[in-house]
Amino acid sequence: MTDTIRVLYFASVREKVGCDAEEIELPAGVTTIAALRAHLRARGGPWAEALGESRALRAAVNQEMVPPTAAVRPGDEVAFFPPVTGG
Amino acid sequence: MTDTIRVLYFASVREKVGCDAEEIELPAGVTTIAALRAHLRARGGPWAEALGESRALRAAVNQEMVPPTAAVRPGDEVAFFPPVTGG
Amino acid sequence: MKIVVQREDFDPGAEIAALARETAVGAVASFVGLVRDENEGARVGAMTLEHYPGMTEKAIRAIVGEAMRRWQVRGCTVIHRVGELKPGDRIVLVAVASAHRGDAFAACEFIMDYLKTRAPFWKKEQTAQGERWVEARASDDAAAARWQEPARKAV
Amino acid sequence: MKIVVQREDFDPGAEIAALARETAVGAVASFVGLVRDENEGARVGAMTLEHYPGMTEKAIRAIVGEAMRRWQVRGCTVIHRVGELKPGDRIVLVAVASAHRGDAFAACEFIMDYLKTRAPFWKKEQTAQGERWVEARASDDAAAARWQEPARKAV
Repeated sequence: MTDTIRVLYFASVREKVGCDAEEIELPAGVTTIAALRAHLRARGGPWAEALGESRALRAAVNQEMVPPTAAVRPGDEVAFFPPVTGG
Repeated sequence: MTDTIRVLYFASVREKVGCDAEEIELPAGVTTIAALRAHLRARGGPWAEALGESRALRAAVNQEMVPPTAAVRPGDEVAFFPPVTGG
Repeated sequence: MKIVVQREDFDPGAEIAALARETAVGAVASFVGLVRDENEGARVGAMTLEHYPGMTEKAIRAIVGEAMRRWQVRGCTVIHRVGELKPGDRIVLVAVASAHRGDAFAACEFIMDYLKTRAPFWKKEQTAQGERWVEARASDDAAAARWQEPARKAV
Repeated sequence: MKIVVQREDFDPGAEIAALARETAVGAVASFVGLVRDENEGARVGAMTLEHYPGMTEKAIRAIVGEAMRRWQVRGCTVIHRVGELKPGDRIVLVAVASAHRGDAFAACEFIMDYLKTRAPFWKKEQTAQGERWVEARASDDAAAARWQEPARKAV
């Protein structure tokens, strides 16, 4: 069993962080979307900006849209993106 | 100026009276759709049946759907028909 | 505004594409009505559509005009067939183009609901039990009544 | 149920005809979304649609499944394009077949409203002032919220 998660970024978030996907170790204590977002934001620079608290972002776990309180577990695919604008 | 009106019948009304259009003299005192319908009904036989009071019929004057109280004047085109079922 | 009553079939894709030609159009909502092979519990083998020539076009024009008064409509096509039709045949097309989808959907459904209760068409079905005139449905009156605007107070 | 995300254009007429093939279908409601040449006061020269492969299809399947739970639906096609698009290009098709028109209209509009707020697509516009990501609209959230069923009381 792996302790890593896959994190994906889309649209303006992807452009700001300059990365569309990465594998990261899930740090101890990071068990929710909100905590993961804060953890990534703490990298500073573009991360602090792209995932800034004032930004209305959406998240998905294993390709299902979820609220910030949703659980994140090792092996999950997590995505951060702005509100959708298709159709 | 003419004292006649043109009367059209459609769908089940047309079939029952066996006629799709006729010119008739507008009798004195017949000034509304309701009065015209009663006048035609008084012919008896298929007319009494097709235009029977219990039937939910619709009428048009000069190709506009109107209520039974609508006026009928010499020269008008009047139509009687069942509720519409297109679309 | 294109309003046609005809015996011939029509091409929904071509009509939608024609409405979409203007680049300010962001939305085309459309509806195609078809002859079903079953109605009120009986198998329908064929159907004849009668109409009131002259009044039909006028009535549809009035309905579309009312839709254009209520919603932002950039184009509208209504085609209704008459004559002999078989199960699976197209009967009617209503297509509405607008800048935004809310207007397109509302105007399209409004036109269909009003057409069902105000345009002079009558259907006669051929079934195994013989011919019969289709009866108007209370549900169609209810659908049209949804769009009624609140009456203005008398002064 | 046919759900496709593709770069290529599609043929609304062919998709509507395919849904109408079953003779129990009396109604096909459909919607075509197009790239407009103007948005929020700026001329749009082109647009790029990004999506989240895998999740997109899943999200649309869930939306269509919810529509089929709520209304009588006999067939449904959703096609959404991604990649580079120009003004006038088709973006999305939603087509719903049903026995009756009320179900077809409601399911079609529901799917569009939910797709607008729940399917992971993002639009970037090329305008004379440069590139910009299209911002989500409050009106789209409001449109989707109309369909929310009353919450069940906790026991």
